[in-house]
Amino acid sequence: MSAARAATGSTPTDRPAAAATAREGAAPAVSVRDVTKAFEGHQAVRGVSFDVGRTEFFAMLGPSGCGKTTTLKMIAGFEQPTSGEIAIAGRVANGEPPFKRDVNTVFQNYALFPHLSVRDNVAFGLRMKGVGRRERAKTAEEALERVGLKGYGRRPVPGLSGGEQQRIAVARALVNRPAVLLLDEPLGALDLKLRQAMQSELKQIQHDAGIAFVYVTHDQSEALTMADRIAVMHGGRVMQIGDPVSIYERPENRFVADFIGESSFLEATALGMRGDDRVEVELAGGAVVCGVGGARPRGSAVTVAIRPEKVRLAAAGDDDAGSAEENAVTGVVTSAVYGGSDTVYELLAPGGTLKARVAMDPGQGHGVSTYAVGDRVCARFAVAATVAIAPDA
Amino acid sequence: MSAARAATGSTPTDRPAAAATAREGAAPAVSVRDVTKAFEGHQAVRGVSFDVGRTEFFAMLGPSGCGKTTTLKMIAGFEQPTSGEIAIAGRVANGEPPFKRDVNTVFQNYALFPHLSVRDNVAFGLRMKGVGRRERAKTAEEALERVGLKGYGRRPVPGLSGGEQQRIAVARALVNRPAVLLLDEPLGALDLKLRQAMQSELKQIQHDAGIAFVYVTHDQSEALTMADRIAVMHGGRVMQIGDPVSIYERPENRFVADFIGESSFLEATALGMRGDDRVEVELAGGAVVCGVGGARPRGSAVTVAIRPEKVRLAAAGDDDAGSAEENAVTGVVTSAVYGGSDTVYELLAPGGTLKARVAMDPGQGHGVSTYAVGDRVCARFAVAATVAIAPDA
Amino acid sequence: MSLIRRHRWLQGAILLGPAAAWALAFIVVPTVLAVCMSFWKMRDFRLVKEWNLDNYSTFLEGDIYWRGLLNALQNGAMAAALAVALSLPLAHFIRFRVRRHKTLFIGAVVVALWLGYLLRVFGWRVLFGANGVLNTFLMDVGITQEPLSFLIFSRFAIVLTQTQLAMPFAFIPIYAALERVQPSLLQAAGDLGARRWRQFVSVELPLIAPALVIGATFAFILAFGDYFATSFVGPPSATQTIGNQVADNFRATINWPMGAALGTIMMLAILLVLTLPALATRLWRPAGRRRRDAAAPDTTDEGALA
Amino acid sequence: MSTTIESPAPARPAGPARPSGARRAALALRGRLPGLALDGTVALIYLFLYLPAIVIAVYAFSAGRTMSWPIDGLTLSWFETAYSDDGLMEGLRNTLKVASISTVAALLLGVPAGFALDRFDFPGKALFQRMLMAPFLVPGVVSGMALLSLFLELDVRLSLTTVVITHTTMLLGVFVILTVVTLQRWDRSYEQAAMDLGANELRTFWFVVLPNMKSALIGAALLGLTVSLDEITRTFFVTGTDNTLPMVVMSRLRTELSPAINAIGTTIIGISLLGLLIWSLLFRKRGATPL
Amino acid sequence: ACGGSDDDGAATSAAADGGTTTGASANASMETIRQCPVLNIITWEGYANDAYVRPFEERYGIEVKPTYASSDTELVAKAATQRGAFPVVSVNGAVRGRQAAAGAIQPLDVSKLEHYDGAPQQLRDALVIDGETWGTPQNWGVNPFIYDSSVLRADEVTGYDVLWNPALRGKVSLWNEVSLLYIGATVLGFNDDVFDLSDEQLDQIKERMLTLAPQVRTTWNSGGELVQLFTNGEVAASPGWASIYTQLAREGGGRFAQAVFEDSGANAWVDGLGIGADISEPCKEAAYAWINWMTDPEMQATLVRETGYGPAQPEAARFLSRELAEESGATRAEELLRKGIVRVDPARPDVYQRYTDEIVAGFR
Ligand SMILES: Nc1ncnc2c1ncn2[C@@H]1O[C@H](COP(=O)(O)OP(=O)(O)OP(=O)(O)O)[C@@H](O)[C@H]1O
Ligand SMILES: Nc1ncnc2c1ncn2[C@@H]1O[C@H](COP(=O)(O)OP(=O)(O)OP(=O)(O)O)[C@@H](O)[C@H]1O
Ligand SMILES: NCCCCNCCCN
Ligand SMILES: [Mg+2]
Ligand SMILES: [Mg+2]
Repeated sequence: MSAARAATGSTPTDRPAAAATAREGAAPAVSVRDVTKAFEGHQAVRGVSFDVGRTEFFAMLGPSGCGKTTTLKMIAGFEQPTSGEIAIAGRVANGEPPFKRDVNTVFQNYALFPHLSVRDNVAFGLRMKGVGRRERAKTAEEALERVGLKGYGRRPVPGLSGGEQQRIAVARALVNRPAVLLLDEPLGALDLKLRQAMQSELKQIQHDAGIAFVYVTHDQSEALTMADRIAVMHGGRVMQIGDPVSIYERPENRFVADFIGESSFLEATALGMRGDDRVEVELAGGAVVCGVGGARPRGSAVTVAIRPEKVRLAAAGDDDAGSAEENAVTGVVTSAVYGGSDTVYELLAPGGTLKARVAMDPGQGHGVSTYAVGDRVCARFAVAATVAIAPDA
Repeated sequence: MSAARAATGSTPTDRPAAAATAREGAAPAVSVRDVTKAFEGHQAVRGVSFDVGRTEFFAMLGPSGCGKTTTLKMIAGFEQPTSGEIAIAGRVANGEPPFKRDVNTVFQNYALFPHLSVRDNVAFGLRMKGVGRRERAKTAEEALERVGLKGYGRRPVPGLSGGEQQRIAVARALVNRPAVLLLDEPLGALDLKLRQAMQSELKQIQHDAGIAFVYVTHDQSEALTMADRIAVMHGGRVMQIGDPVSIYERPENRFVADFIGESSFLEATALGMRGDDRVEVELAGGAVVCGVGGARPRGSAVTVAIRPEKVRLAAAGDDDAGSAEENAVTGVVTSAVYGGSDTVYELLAPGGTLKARVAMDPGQGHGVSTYAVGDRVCARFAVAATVAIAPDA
Repeated sequence: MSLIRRHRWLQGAILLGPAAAWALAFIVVPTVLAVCMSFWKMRDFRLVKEWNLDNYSTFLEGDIYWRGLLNALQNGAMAAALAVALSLPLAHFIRFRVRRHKTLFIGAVVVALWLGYLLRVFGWRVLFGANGVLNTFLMDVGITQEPLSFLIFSRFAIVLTQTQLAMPFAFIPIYAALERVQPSLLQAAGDLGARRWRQFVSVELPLIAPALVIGATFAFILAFGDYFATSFVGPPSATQTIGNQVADNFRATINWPMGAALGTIMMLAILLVLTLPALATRLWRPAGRRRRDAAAPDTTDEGALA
Repeated sequence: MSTTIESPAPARPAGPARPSGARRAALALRGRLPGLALDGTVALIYLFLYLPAIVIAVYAFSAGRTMSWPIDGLTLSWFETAYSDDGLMEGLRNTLKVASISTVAALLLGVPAGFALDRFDFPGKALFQRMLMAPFLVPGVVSGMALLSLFLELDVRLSLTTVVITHTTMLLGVFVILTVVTLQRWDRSYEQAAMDLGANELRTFWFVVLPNMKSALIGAALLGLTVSLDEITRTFFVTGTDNTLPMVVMSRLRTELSPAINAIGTTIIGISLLGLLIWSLLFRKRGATPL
Repeated sequence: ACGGSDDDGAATSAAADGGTTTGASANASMETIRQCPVLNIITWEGYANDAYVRPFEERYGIEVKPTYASSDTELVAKAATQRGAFPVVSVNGAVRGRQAAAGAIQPLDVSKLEHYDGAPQQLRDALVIDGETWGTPQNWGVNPFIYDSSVLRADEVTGYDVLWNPALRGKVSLWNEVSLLYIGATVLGFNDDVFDLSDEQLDQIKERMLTLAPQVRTTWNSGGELVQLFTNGEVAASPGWASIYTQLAREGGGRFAQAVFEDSGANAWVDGLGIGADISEPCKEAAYAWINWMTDPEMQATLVRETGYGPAQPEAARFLSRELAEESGATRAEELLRKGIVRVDPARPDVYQRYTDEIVAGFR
């Protein structure tokens, strides 16, 4: 709860008047205020708040079962919040059925109508609005062209490939010119290459359409590459909201640090501050390192998170001391796994296991591991890349 | 066909006598000889040959529909080859029903029996062999323990998580001590974190059991990290067989270069050889680069493949010349995508689009793109990391 | 919120209302009425609503009614067993061996019904008669000297015709359940060393067990209540089935209350027979919990029967 | 009837250099035996299902009046007799009328009810479902008897209407259950998609749910027609002076046993089989099974 | 015989111009009759053949719709459960009491029956209870014993004892009907009042009849069924009806023979025409028209030709060949019926039915 509130960084929910004011003028495309959802005693969503800008690409990221779909469904109107408020383009939408909301959804499994042709699928929303047959067909064809499926109109839906279906689902939603497009893991079923292609395509479509996207995914790299802002969710709560860089570089808690990319966690004790936002800690094994973080009482437990790809390795030597800008720790290699473009080493280091993802030296042709299991190595990582967080936060 | 044959690097199929000899002594766990499979006119598998060593972890990797499952099914005995021969542990198995073959399968969807408890699932093979109830239960419990599911024996199968089901499927197969375990995308349905955890677990199990694994996947990183050897398939053919490093570093054709990891392809014309295995080419845009490859007639078309992560970038300057060991090309940045641990740039370069995946400088804290769209940059990549292949091979 | 609730409740009522009203008028009321009638009596061929237990005591005393009930139960049991036994290989074949034109194979099972029940029964009679195709053939070839008399007007003939009558109805649920059994499960069994027969017994059968029960139940009910086949091809002794006796009390002797009493007894018998397999299925699955697995027909199928 | 039966791959001719060839051929045959046994069993089962029909068809073309073997020459005259027999033709018309009206009525009542049962929970729901199935599950004599009791009590004149009521009652529960079962397998996200695209509940049902239930409904209707067309036990109780074909056939079988009846039966089954053939050829691609 | 009986000439023309009523009243009654939408008749098969129905329909311009009952009991039950549905109800000696008691039929207005007096007294009496006339006679018959002459010699067939003849082992069929009891009664000599047998007598009959079990191949319920059983070689002997024999004689090529046990208690019967209860006035008019139509001597002759049964109007003999007149006993009704047991309602129909069922259930 507190994490979620802190994360929103906008109007606190206990001041509804202020929220009302915010709605005038350019209200956010979607505004979710302290929303909870309980299913038969099970709390699927526990006090989630965020705003999505009018042309923002907003991602909801989190592991399976964290409440992403449920939140999206409440925005779409398929579920009603147990408490809290949802506004779409400044208008409170609680209680409104889906067909009255100015949002459209691209479903996880696409949910294309199997009994209709591609064109009739795309034209469905227009038909419901009472648009004439001719115009419907024309608009639908245009929409299909926009997603690169010109000439697909007459085809039946079953038998189309995943990528094609995905694009039709997008066209079907966009043709209604909604204020917000909701997408629930739209690329989950596609294979890697196709997924990557569709990612840039969707990004382009969002840009061209100039509307808000709320994009649900459990794939962090997808969220990082596509989104303007990301809400990281866990257990029905928002753990952190921010742009990709800040989410990745400055995780606020262990969950985010671990879920987004990889992190090694070293246990430490706070020693004191060094400057405004740098904290000096002593690792459980003895070494002193420095990281980014707020004030901590001296002696309190701190966890230090470091991304494997921020770690450089060198053979352990005499000058294995850190500097003001760089930490250094010595450890023993316990495993080395070749992964094509890089090798991942695990070191037994003070405070825990430290992972290092060592990219092939671009200047070097073949990927041969430099260090063997048992080698003592010195790991160096920038103070700016070291994040001090509360343990188990 | 030719690619497949060349790729096997073992007994040619038109000399069965030699193959027969090979069977004596330590015959391969699985030997697939020139196997084809036609479904009602559609050729699903077109002359595939490979051997799998007795304790080898062998991966079949390829895009959807390339014939992986079909090949696996022929090894298991669920399908019969249209032509060609399959031998298991040195014994020709064509025509033999699955229940007579010394192989077991972990199915793509696990295919656990929903009407049986976890233990009865695992004990099924033993029951078929006529092993007594007591011993069955004991052996099954041991197998469950081995896959980390001690105490799950009495549970019903429906309702177990994907990871649990996956491990039960493995236990159910292993309990029969087959010579070969066949696994058809066993991790396809799991999410990233779980998939990674299961990957190392499976690898461990294979190692402990000391038997051959034939592992089907369309996830290249899975194949690269797990397999001893990989057969890359495409359109029913084997495109290349080799260990992960050679598959990754020395793709033999464009398909492999593109499917395994990422590659940029630059169009070029052969100029001449430089040493035994280096070929010098002129890119379509003018620059001369050198890459790994066999002899090419001067003036013939060549495609040069370069992995994005092998490319280093620097602001374009005066000394943008290559060296004997390093190529250099100048290009204009057309896109830059932030991806957490790295940034991917696309350059308009001579011969085509050149991608560069630039890892965050480990010494640097925040991921900020160094170059902007429109910048002229110099891309450098090692000659050893440049592969010359036939165009459209 | 509460308004929406009520609104939704109203929606349900509108959708359900007509069927519920129909059910009340033509299921509940007639059943209650029939049960009431079984406690009334006829006087001078007119219904008199005086409550009494005479019909039931007549049933208990009348040897012939017991025989009628037993005949019907026996018919039902035989037909159920045979209809399921024949449906299984057929369903298995269509599910796992037929690739194209499944519709044709399935449809052919149902279309066999369209000849009409009477003509089908009659066809058997013609086929098996003393001058029928079979006997003529057997005698011409010299296998028999006299027409075989057990072929018709016999228990054998009843079992045969009723099995045929009931088979499509047993087939439908069994096939539907089998359609939901993934071939990979059988492959897995084969992979684990089960020969075809064991695959069938150890995997296929348990997976469709509930549907077998449903199919057997359909077949049982049809043969249990049937009396045309018995009177057309059965021996005289078998013409007395409880179904026949119900009909006769209405169409012949005009003793509606007696007919209603026998009908009520039939209902009770069916209820008993229906609950037995439900109990058995519950015991069959030691895993206990009722669950919707891949192969089991939906719980509503079971629920409707249980 | 070009049908394909899955069979093991044809045995390859064993190459001369392979001593294992003969053994492999034997293996292949042994592997195929259980399959062949099954094929044979299935052929016998279909024969069993169709023997009466074959017999009836043979005698429909037989010139003689009595149905003994061998037949006395061939004729088409029984078909002529049948088609000009007012009683039979009226019976046929009545049967089709009853079957189609009761099927449609049961669909109109049952599909919305099944829909509601899928969506709404209320106390006694399971009981209600069971109650609806009762007329189908209880032997025909019993439900016929119960309905006749009602009609007698209310002094309702027996007619085709009472027959329609009886048949509708019999089919109602089946259709409700079929609807519920179909909807349980139906992915709700299609409905959500429709609503998301601006369709209210009613239009969602009409434009999306119903079209997708089509094959299930066709299956239900076929089942309904099948059951209704052949219904005698219930009809017997509640029929008035207008008779359905089975009732006419029954009364004819009791008296003259005219081969014209064979001609009618042969016509019905002939047309059905033809229809089935056309249907399965037309819908082969989709693989849609009506049941 | 009172007045109102038509002279010969009028009767002859009845079929042609609709009876002897004067033109005006005929028109009036025609008008009324046409208001009856359908004339529903419940009767035995054979009593509503096209030969009588078609010309009637043409004459009166209304549709006749027969419903056939397959047994006496069904005749009672159908008329009783569908009161008001059938303006014309076949009434016979064995069911008149039950039909009347169940309220299925109403007493006739004899004055509207044009040919009532033409029927022999004995036939008319068979359909009268306590002075109320419930039906007018239409046909009568003495049920023959039918057998396959290749199995039995004519001289062996002298009475129902023949059923026990070893040559008939497994070749006998019996009518599944209470007449079984009358056969047993005849064999046991209980001829006094077969319609009111005591329980002891019934028990004895049952016991005796059950000794037939090895002889009996099957029972039959309808005439057509017995014809099939004979022609298909399933059975070689059975008590039957004249109409069945007529059919067998036509199809069996002389293989089948019949015997009428005139002196040892053959079953005899009288079928008549009655009017259903609770019917509309126009339909009642139409019903009377039908009754008069069917009892017209010329139509009676047609009926004889169609069914082989004796005509209730001896007059019919005039329209029949001498042979047929002789065979059908057209002019000998009273004499023949006196020898047989003319069926009337049993005193305890339900008990009789139960004994019948028990006997049948004991065969094999
Ligand atoms: N209709 C429902 N009834 C009961 N529980 C539900 C319902 N829908 C969702 N839940 C539960 O709420 C929690 C959140 O579900 P939700 O579908 O929102 O997760 P998610 O983040 O979308 O996960 P995924 O990535 O697996 O789609 C889960 O524990 C789920 O089991
Ligand atoms: N039983 C079959 N009948 C007809 N075609 C088939 C059959 N099985 C597979 N195919 C076809 O053979 C080709 C190869 O199929 P296969 O299942 O082996 O692919 P795959 O490599 O396993 O793909 P995926 O990754 O999607 O599982 C496909 O084009 C497929 O459609
Ligand atoms: N085919 C007409 C049959 C008529 C038989 N009547 C018998 C009456 C016995 N009571
Ligand atoms: Mg979800
Ligand atoms: Mg596959």
